[in-house]
Amino acid sequence: MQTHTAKRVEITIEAVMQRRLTEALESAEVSGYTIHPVLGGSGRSGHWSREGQVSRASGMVTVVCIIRPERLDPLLDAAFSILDRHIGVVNVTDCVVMRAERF
Amino acid sequence: MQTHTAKRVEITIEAVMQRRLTEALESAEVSGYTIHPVLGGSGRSGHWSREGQVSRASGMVTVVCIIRPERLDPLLDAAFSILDRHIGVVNVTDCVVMRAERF
Amino acid sequence: MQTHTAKRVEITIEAVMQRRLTEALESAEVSGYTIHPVLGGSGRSGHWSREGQVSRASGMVTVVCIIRPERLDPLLDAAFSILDRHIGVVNVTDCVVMRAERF
Amino acid sequence: MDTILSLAAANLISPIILFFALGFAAALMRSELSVPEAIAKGMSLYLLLAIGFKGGVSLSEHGLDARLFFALIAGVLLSFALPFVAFALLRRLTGLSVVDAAATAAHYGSVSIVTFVAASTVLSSAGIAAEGYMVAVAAAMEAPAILSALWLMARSGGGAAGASALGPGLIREILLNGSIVLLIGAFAIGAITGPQGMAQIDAFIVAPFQGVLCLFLLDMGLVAGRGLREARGLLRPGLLAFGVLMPLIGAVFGLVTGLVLGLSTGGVALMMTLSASASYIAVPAAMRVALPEARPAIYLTLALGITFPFNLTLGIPIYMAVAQVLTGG
Amino acid sequence: MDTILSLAAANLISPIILFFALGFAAALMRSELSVPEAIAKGMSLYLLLAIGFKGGVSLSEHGLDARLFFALIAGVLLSFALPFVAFALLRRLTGLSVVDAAATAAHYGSVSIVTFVAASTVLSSAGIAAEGYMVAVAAAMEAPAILSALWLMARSGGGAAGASALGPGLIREILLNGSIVLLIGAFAIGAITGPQGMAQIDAFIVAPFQGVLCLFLLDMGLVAGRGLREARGLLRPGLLAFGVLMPLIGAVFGLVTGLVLGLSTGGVALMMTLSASASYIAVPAAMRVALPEARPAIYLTLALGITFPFNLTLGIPIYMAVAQVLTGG
Amino acid sequence: MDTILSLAAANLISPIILFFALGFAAALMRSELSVPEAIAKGMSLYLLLAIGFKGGVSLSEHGLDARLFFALIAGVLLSFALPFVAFALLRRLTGLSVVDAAATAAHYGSVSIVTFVAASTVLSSAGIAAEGYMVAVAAAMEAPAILSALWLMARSGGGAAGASALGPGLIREILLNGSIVLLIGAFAIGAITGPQGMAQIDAFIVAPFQGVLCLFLLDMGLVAGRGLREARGLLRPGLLAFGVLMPLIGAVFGLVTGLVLGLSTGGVALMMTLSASASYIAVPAAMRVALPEARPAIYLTLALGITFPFNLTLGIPIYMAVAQVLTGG
Ligand SMILES: Nc1ncnc2c1ncn2[C@@H]1O[C@H](COP(=O)(O)O)[C@@H](O)[C@H]1O
Ligand SMILES: Nc1ncnc2c1ncn2[C@@H]1O[C@H](COP(=O)(O)O)[C@@H](O)[C@H]1O
Ligand SMILES: Nc1ncnc2c1ncn2[C@@H]1O[C@H](COP(=O)(O)O)[C@@H](O)[C@H]1O
Ligand code: NA
Ligand code: NA
Ligand code: NA
Repeated sequence: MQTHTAKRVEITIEAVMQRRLTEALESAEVSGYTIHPVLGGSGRSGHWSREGQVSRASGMVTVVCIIRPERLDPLLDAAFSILDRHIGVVNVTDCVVMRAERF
Repeated sequence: MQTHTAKRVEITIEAVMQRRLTEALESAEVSGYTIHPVLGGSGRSGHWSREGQVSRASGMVTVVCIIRPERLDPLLDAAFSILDRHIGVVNVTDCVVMRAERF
Repeated sequence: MQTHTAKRVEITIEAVMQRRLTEALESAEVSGYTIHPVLGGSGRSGHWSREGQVSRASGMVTVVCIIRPERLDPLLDAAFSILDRHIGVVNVTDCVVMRAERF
Repeated sequence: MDTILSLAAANLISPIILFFALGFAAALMRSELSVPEAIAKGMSLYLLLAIGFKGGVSLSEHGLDARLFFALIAGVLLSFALPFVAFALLRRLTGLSVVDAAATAAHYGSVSIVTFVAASTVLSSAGIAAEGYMVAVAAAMEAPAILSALWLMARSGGGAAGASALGPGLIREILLNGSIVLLIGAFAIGAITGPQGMAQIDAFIVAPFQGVLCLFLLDMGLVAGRGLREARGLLRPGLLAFGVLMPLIGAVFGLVTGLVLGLSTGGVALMMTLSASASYIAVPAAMRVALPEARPAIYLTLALGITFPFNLTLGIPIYMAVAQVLTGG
Repeated sequence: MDTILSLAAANLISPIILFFALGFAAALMRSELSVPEAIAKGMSLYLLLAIGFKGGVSLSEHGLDARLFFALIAGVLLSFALPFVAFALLRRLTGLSVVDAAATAAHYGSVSIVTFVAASTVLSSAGIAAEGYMVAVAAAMEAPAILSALWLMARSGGGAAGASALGPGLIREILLNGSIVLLIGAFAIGAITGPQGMAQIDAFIVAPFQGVLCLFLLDMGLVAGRGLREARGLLRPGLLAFGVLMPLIGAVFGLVTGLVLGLSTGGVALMMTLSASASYIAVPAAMRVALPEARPAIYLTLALGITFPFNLTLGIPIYMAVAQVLTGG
Repeated sequence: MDTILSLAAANLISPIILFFALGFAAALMRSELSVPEAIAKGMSLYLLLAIGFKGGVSLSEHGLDARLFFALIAGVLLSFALPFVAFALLRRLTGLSVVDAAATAAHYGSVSIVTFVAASTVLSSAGIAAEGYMVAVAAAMEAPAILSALWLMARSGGGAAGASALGPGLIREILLNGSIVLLIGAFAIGAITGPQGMAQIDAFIVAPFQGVLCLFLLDMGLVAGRGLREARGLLRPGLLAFGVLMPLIGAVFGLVTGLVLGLSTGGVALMMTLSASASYIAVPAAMRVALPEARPAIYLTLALGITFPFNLTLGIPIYMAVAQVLTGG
């Protein structure tokens, strides 16, 4: 099967910032992404978990974007414009995709 | 620790097609996979989200399969036999695994 | 944007073992991880799914850790000390991260 | 006509309609108010269990009736027939492709159980009795329309794909879908255990029913409003007109059927409501499998964003009033 | 014997049994009907809160009783002892490995709170009173069986692993598991606030109780049926026989205990039910941690797919009838 | 004083307080007992719908009252003013940074609807009436405090960031947050449909209310206890003192306002409760967006781990008793 290289960007961010992040992605013309729920985690700001958390207001989500390699920089600029003051992590992996016209 | 190279295949597909996809995987002798929920996303067919969606009937899931590299092609054939007419995306990443006898 | 190489470790494990795993990770000084829910899956011990499972007691979760490459071995040792007798899978992918001081 | 309108107006200020309107308005104003998916699904299980059980108990009280069988057959035939009417109307009023029109037509041949529940509630508030077995008719009307839609596709040359999707897997999924199984199962249990069974669980399924329906319709309003807001670009006048005309046409079919069957006033009103309503759970899922090229944004927005609110607010009181006038009830 | 059978038959057509049967049948027919996990968990919290609170209020009405302490001790001893009986029976009837047999034995020493809830409901429908503190006995019987199973493993040489897993972490998890804490906590609150507290919340915990139990048992039927369907290959005749014999043997132990303690008719029936029932929540979770080599498909299918339906349909009416005959109640 | 204390003691043994205490204790003992997130959210929707609707019906029964408008304005002013008091107190008692102090102050200017619900329940159990429109006052007090906190930040030089975050997006999110929309919407529906609407849904929103509140407070106890356990390192004596003093100071502001407005005994008690309570849903979410540098562990632990339990157990009976004494009610 014909394959194409692409980047898989995984952004874990506070749920309250989700809409702002996806709006920023869309204005950077990244229109394909998938959002996964997060049950809990740990980082520099400590532990949290969906069941034990002090407020239902918090919580995080993970946004995964598959993009063409040349679109990586605008995507990261958009993501960090939102992540800047907020907690969250980003990682980028090389991947291959099949139906390239989709990305 | 002894490591082995493998492929990580990530398939995001409509929830109504999940059973058909896993049956196709199993008939291609891919018997290991993990299914993750999806909260929402965006693509060529527009946005959707689990809370705001027009029908509870829809929604997507992500299926992750770790396989030996030589099993990739049959897996992709099986996946695309289902994905063909449906919305969804697939990406493949190189990874390493430890207990190779499991895959 | 300045990037750094890192490892993305993905561990799928029974939910009842989650606390023991994260405690082992923390004692191996891995303090950053994110936990994702799992809807179902299949492996050598057969199928299961969150809706159809025989007991609500079971179920799995996926723990994702992004770490500096040199921390991989202690992490894997910690993980396998828990995984040893239990079902579950681990895979490791190369990735890049931006704000390296976080990892 | 005057009575019909004043009845409709009275209906509009009941809590169930107003909670639906609240959800609808909140969604249009982009409030983040939302009902968790599990709660919405839990409430829909509750409503199905309660309405099915009540229907069964009422059947056990009034005894079996040959009309039950005729009503079932009539329901199945209506569900088969209405998609053809809807398809023809869509091709006339709108520029929809064949696949979009066929998929939409399937929704209007099938039924919305929540619309049925709302109509039953309004009827019983008004003290109008209906045949308990109408619940079974509702269940029987869910699936046949799907076959009509696939047949419409096949006739237009798109059949290969649709027909191949309609394997035994899909047929079993449609016939044994959760709503049908629970509705029919609860109906059977109600019929078996009768008033004695009712005495054991009425504090759960009767007293709080309308309140649960309020919370459920709040969520329906949110979902319908969000769908409408996102798909507003698609809603050309032709589609809008279809969304309001088709339920009225369906209701006429239901009216004639109800009168021919000799149903009670309430039964006629329910038959009209079923024919007028459009599915938004079972049929969309089947369409995603069998006709994935059809656009959900079209059929869901029509069924849930236009026809459901129309039936809930104006349709049901109109159908009730017409049934009362024509059955002399 | 005749009375026993006719009582059992009457019990079989109550809504709670029939909703369980509906779920079971739907699962066997592979319907996609399902109850969201959060709703199922919410209902189980409700049932625990309600049954615990009611037990506590009843205790506060009848005053403390020395038998409470004897009953608690007896319950703990039964829970310790029954796994040995179960283990011996399993080794005789089936070809299970030591670890599978030990893990399964733990389930049968412990209890199923839902079976207890169903029995309490049937008793109170029949107007048979029982000691309120039986709720506390149920909680006391959850955990001891787990220790017996680990001891059985250790004796067979598999102990190192099991014992190492049984750190203070696991013991705390078992003793403070959610069901025990809520059951005992609600029992204590019921005992403290008494009939006054009951007056404040009875519309929530008494009136709708049986209805909620119907919906809950629908889900249990779905889960049990699915488990049975997936594990049908494992169910050799020996295992099947164990799944029906063991509850009857357990019930005899419970019967003797209840008679020796001098419990009321209802109390004896509940003691029999507890001894006959098998855990399917707390014990499986503990076994996954402590004996991961044991196969859940074996012990869950037995406890939930065979013994639970057996107790719900035939067991409870038999235990009730036997208790009535032997206590002259 | 004596009456106040004995009233407080009586309040402590009600089921709702005891279920909260059960959850709190279970969390401190690290039990895994938990309520699924969807169930907790579902119950909070229920409580908002019920309390809003009841307030609206009561308004429709007693007619509009000019005091409604004055009470709304007074509520808004209190919500604006209290953060300044809280900020000054925090800077005096604790070593918190400006941003942590400002964010915490916002929580104490805003309100906790659950505390309001608990106070309403205790009042109605005691047979003390209150103005139905206090529900609308509660809604009006949610948001203004957020603006005060951002202004406090701006004045301290941290304003650029905060102000930029306060775009139209955030303002809309705050004003149309789910709780406000549902509370006000249900209030309006109650006011429109009046006692007739109430008759239709009271079996859902009145009878089971206290029972649902018990289960809800069990979860609040679990969440508060877990928060407190994890953040115990942060809780210096100064913070602890603030968590208890600030509600008392707020209550005094509420008391004066209530007396000046000429509210009934119940109305004064509710105004005190609102002023004394601290938000833990709407304000934390707004602070994560607008002041992400502020530490949630500080403000949530104070609002939910200290002030909420204080108000629930001691605060509400004190406010009630004071209101009774000073209004001669
Ligand atoms: N190294 C990591 N690997 C995976 N997830 C992480 C990592 N660090 C942080 N996270 C996630 O990001 C959240 C916030 O992290 P932090 O900003 O470090 O407190 C955590 O709760 C985790 O869910
Ligand atoms: N580039 C992408 N990266 C990640 N997920 C995507 C991407 N494109 C599509 N998706 C997911 O696949 C779903 C359907 O996409 P589409 O078929 O393009 O409408 C979307 O709702 C997303 O969840
Ligand atoms: N090859 C695989 N790829 C992805 N997930 C797997 C794989 N093998 C096992 N799993 C996951 O791990 C669980 C237990 O696997 P096992 O121990 O093989 O029964 C399965 O239910 C899956 O969720
Ligand atoms: Na129809
Ligand atoms: Na037992
Ligand atoms: Na306040």
